[in-house]
Amino acid sequence: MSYNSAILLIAAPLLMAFLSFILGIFNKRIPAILLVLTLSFNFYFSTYLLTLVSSKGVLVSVISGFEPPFGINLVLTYFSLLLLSLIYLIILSASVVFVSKKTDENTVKVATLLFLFTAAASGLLLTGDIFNMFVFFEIFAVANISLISLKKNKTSLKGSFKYLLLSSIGSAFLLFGIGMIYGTLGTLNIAEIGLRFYELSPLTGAFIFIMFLGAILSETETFPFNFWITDSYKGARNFVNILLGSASSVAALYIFFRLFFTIIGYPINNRYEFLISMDARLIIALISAISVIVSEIGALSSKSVKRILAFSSASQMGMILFAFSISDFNSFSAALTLIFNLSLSKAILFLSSHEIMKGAKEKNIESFTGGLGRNPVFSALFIFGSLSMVGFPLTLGFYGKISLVASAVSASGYFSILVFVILLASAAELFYYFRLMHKLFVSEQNHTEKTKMNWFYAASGSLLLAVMIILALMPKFTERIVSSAAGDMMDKTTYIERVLKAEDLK
Amino acid sequence: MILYSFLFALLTALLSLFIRREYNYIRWILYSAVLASLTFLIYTMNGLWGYSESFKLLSVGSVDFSLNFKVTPLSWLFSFFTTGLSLSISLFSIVKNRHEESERSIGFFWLILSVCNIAIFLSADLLTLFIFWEAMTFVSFFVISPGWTKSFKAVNYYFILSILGAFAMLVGIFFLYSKSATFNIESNIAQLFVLYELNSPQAIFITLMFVLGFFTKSALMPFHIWPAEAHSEAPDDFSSYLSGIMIKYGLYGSILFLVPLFVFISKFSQTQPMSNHIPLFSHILAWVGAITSVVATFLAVKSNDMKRLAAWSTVGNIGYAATSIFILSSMGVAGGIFHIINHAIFKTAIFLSLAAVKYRTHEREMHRLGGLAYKMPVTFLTFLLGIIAAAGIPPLNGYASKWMIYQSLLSGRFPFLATMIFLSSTGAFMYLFRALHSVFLGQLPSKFDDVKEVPFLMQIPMYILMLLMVIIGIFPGTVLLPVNSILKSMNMEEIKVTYTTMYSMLSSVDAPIVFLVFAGSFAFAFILYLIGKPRRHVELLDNYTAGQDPKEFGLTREMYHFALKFYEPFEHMFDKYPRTNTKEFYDSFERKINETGSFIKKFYSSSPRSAVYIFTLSIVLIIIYGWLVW
Amino acid sequence: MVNIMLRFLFAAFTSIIMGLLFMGIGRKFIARIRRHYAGPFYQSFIDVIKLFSKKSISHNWIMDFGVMMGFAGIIATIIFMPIGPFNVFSQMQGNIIIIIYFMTIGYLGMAMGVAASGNPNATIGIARALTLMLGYEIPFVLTVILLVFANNSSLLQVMVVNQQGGFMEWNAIRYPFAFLAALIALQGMLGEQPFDAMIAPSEIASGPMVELSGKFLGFGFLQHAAQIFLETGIIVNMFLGGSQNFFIFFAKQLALYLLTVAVSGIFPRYRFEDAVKFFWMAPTALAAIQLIIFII
Amino acid sequence: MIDNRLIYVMSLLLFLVGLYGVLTRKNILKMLVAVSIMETAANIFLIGLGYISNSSAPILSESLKQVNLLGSNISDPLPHSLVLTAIVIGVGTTALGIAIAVRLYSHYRTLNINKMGDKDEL
Repeated sequence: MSYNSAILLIAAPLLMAFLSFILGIFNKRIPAILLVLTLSFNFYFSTYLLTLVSSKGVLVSVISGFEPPFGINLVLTYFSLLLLSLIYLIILSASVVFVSKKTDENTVKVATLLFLFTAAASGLLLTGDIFNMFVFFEIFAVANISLISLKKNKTSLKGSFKYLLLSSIGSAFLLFGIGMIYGTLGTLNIAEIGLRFYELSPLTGAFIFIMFLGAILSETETFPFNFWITDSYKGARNFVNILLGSASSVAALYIFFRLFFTIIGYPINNRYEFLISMDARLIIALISAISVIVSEIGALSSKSVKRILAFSSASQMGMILFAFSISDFNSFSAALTLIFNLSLSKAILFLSSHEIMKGAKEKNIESFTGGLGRNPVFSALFIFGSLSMVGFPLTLGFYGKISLVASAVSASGYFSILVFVILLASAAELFYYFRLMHKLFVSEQNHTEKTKMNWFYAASGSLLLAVMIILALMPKFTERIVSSAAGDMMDKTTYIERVLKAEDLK
Repeated sequence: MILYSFLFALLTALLSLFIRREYNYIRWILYSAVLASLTFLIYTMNGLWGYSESFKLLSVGSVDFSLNFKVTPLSWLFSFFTTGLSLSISLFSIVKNRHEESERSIGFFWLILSVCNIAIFLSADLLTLFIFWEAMTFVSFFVISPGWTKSFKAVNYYFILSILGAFAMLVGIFFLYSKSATFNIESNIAQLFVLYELNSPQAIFITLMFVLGFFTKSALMPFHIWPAEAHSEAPDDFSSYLSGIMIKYGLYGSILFLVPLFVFISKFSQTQPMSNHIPLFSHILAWVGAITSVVATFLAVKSNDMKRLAAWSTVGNIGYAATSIFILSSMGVAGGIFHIINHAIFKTAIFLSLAAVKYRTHEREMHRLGGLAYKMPVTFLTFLLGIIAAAGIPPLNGYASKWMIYQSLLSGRFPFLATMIFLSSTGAFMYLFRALHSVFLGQLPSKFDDVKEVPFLMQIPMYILMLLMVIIGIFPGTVLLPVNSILKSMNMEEIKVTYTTMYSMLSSVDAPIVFLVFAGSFAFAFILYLIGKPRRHVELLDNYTAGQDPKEFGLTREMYHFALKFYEPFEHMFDKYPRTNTKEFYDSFERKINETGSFIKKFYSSSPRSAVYIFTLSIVLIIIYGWLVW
Repeated sequence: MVNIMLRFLFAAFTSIIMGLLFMGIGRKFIARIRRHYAGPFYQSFIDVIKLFSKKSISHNWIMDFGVMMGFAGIIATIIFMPIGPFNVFSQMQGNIIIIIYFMTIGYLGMAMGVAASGNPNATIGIARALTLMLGYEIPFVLTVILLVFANNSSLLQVMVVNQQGGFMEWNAIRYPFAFLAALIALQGMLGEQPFDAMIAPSEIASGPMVELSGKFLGFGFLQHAAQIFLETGIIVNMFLGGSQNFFIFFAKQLALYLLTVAVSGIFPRYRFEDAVKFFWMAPTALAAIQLIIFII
Repeated sequence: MIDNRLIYVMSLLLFLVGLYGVLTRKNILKMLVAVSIMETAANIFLIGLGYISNSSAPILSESLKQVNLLGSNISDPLPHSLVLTAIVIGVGTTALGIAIAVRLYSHYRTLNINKMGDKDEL
């Protein structure tokens, strides 16, 4: 298979979405199996493309013969494929969790939604066209909202309705921004927009910047725009939590990068600068720092475990956005490490906390009591996940946080002050994670039965844990991945060149 | 070699998790064996100054993570003594933890902690130091609070303060790193010195970050509240580790990083303000140490919980050591290091004897105890020698280091510091005697009539510690000669000392003579005692009661034990003055955060409309900002 | 070795004998002030011998041990103090810091012994004594620090040498405020009125002494005698120029002791927390003022 | 003749109308309508971009094939197709919103959004 069949990554899940609807009539297990198979294929194929890209550089897959900048094309960069593989891995583990559930009348629909989710995520990360990105963005939001509302209780419905409102307004903003770009530059190709963005007046640039901010910040769970998170996370089903907390966040971060850096920013002196009439980096850094603080404080006083994890997810996203706002090679490396840490460990946390709290009436901190005795495997998973999350030395989170501090301090200016604030706030994070872990160690007087082991959960959790440990303990491997991806992020020029002269490179 | 031994210890810890609960003692014997081999390994490294090991980890962005270990006189002395002491504590724990419920996690994490402990002392650069510092903080959480609700509340102060301090230190490290592009300690000190000359405020900020990191860990003002909480609620045998060993990391860091820096400044700086021939900054830190010791002393006098009292005493002693270190003279630094080692020994002894008391009686409130000396003589003797050393009474090890501290304070002309140290030292005698009386002397409550001495295996570490206190008291040179090589490696003037005699500018002390004088006087008194008419033994309750029969008004032994509110009139002396309660301050801070948190939480779960409101508002704000900038 | 032992015994016996003698004279003196009769000046010797030959009770071995340790501590301290021209050891001639710390052994031993007797009156007395100690140590230490600075040595012998040549060279004249502070501290150290709340006979039945009988009380007597000798000796060495002649030295000590006795004869008893407050106010201020004057 | 700028202003006004609706309406369905209005505003904005005064529709006819494309006066066809897509997506979103609204109604027995901000299980 050549890289030109990259469209398969989008097409296969879409096709399967239809197929599973039909086949689901005969047997409800079939869609589930198809789901796992498709995701395995997608994961394999994306890693194959990743190796291809790492040797050949950025590749462009032209669709239906329209050369860029015309038509729709898929751009395969190291960065996007890396994140895509990560997303596939997460969806795979989430769907393993999903498969383990008993089948009911909803199974087929949910499988379809998961296919849709996969297709939308692939499209978002691969497309080289901004309007196409908008389309996938909407499909992605629709898939998310439907997944959240699956549980049909008050909280999930309220959460999904909030999400719907915010993302609809956001998409209107995005549409305005895209329209602005098209009206002024006359193109929709990301590479070409990126090439010619400086032609716009700084004021127009600032307008587009604000439109994009409004569009994306609710997806990246950043504070003033993220009021959907607690209800959504709390109300949603477990595998949806994994998808929301890990896969959606990664996708949102990718969009954030493309919109703000590939399109608006310009790498000057090894650092992205924004040629618009306001200090964009300051705004992003400020918003993300505020987001970190607010979510940490919110998490600190929460009792419900899912809510705590939701807030923590928001604060981690804030930290990654802060790393983005520093916008040099070091900070991108830090951001990538943090992204890996966030997605893998958050998935593990959701998964294992669900198992630990199984059978408890109130799903709050108290239901963690005595977890280690009841459910040693998942408690151990939870402990590993949260240690990585809070940055226990020599885990991914530790590397991420430390290198974030290093890059922020060397960037000096307001970043070094903000990073201090962020560090102080993340002490709160440590506190509530340790509070949860402490509950696991509490031994109960009445020895409760050991919870029945769910092997699907265990398999999916240990898969994620294995990836995390490999990343943390294989320095060469991780170093190569992170530095090539960060290098790819810094290298806007190559991206533009490769896309716009795609035919020369065939 | 160092790294492999660490991995070996970690592996043992991991494997020991699979030992069944009935065979707890096997696990602890295993740990003791590992600690013994680690102690031996460190012992063999004596003299291999400069031996280093490096292990490369990930490099993210511009930061190369790697573990670097190096053996220096300073690191050797600290790691050897701490590991040896943890070995003796682990001997104690073999029996103590046989029937402990949450013992599995305690042991597992404790062994990891011991590895972190050695690694902190052996680390050759700031990043390695930070890595193990952080690991130590995280892991110690689970040992202080192994699933106990009460100790969880206590550990919070420790944990949050330590984490904030560690983060401050992290910021300091990376500020320096962004200037010097290396984590090496010496070059960073040099870099910071240069920064002092060029950009003084920034340099002071960086130093302050390090100071925060070290002081939170060593519980100096205003972070002095955590030991009383954490040390008293931790598992009893672990309290001795916490108080004897772990609280010293901050002072170790100060000796490693701050002292050379300040010495540099006092020698070469043209721009920094000086007072008493030392940099003003350092002088202030010395004052912080002295104030800490006084405050801790007064708080110790007030406490009725024996472990809490011992914890406050720890804070007080840390205060002396800090004062002594920060006056920067050779004598002061040597005295500080000496006192740290001595304190590790006698405080371990004190906490172990308290753990033994609690092991037999399950009581911690001092007024419920009493008279245990008649039942547990070895424990009593350990405690007695411990408090003699702690109060700095000759001829045990405590007085030797205190003598050095006074000499350095007096020869450096710090009269008021010396007075404060003296005040807290006398106060130390006061509250330590109270503990001695309330726990071991006076009337024995009838419920403890069947109490026995602890098992022999638990006595072994007590014997070892008593022996150590006496030997170091008689031959202070056993510690002071290695301390001298530390001074040499830090390019400081060596102090004049032999195995038996300590010299200062003001006077000299021959420790064996001090011991012999004491022994001689005692012999003299004993002869007099023999000359007198032989005494008659009388039951303890057969006592002077102003002529009344105790049985008549229902006097019990518990009632005849004067222990509660021992120094109450003294406490009331300060009633008139407004009191600042640090703990209350931290608690109110926590309440504020929780209130804010509830507010945020409420907002998050309110109706969808408010979400849209805030969304719109924020966009408008950003637009307004853009407008203003434009 | 034998030489040192002989010196040791000499110092010990001198202190006991002179201390008992001072006690006897003090009793006479106070009787004159209060216009009543007292026994002969050697009454204390008789008391001690009588006590040692009487039968006594003890509650446990810690009591025996503690009482002996209390006496041994004071004796050991005296070994380090220059007695006139006489020093037991040639190189450690009155290291003041060692002396201060050695004195604590005596307190600890006595406190431990009487606490082991199990009588709350004794323990209350000890608690008072220790609290009071926190009071008078502060002014005393300040004066010690002053003299250490002034002589650039912490040896009493050096201080004595620096005061030779007429009484105008005495530290008492040079540093009058500090001398005053030291005198007040001495009053507290000796436990004389107004600072005798710890032995308050009518209130807590003589405090620490309540359970002592026979030779234990004898040890208490001896300890007090040695303590009088020791503490007056320290002040004499520090402020009154010591002496090269034993008799002048003893005379100075006696004069100091009679001064404290005279003061105690005319003052009522302080509550001990008030005493602590007083110690932290007046004498501390005096000593601090002297120290600041010296530094400036 | 219509000025393009007029269209832009119109669309902006429409957008603000939609926003006002979202912020002030209590009924969920009305809020959804307001959201739809906002999306419509964006669509109109897009359409306006492709509009050139007095141009003809971009339909490929015989006459158009001959002339130079640059010189001809046809409006830009691309925004039209974009808007078509956007409308389809908007319909999907609205449908989903209405579905959720129905579910919410079955829970709360009301469509008033102010009565949904219950502070359960904080």
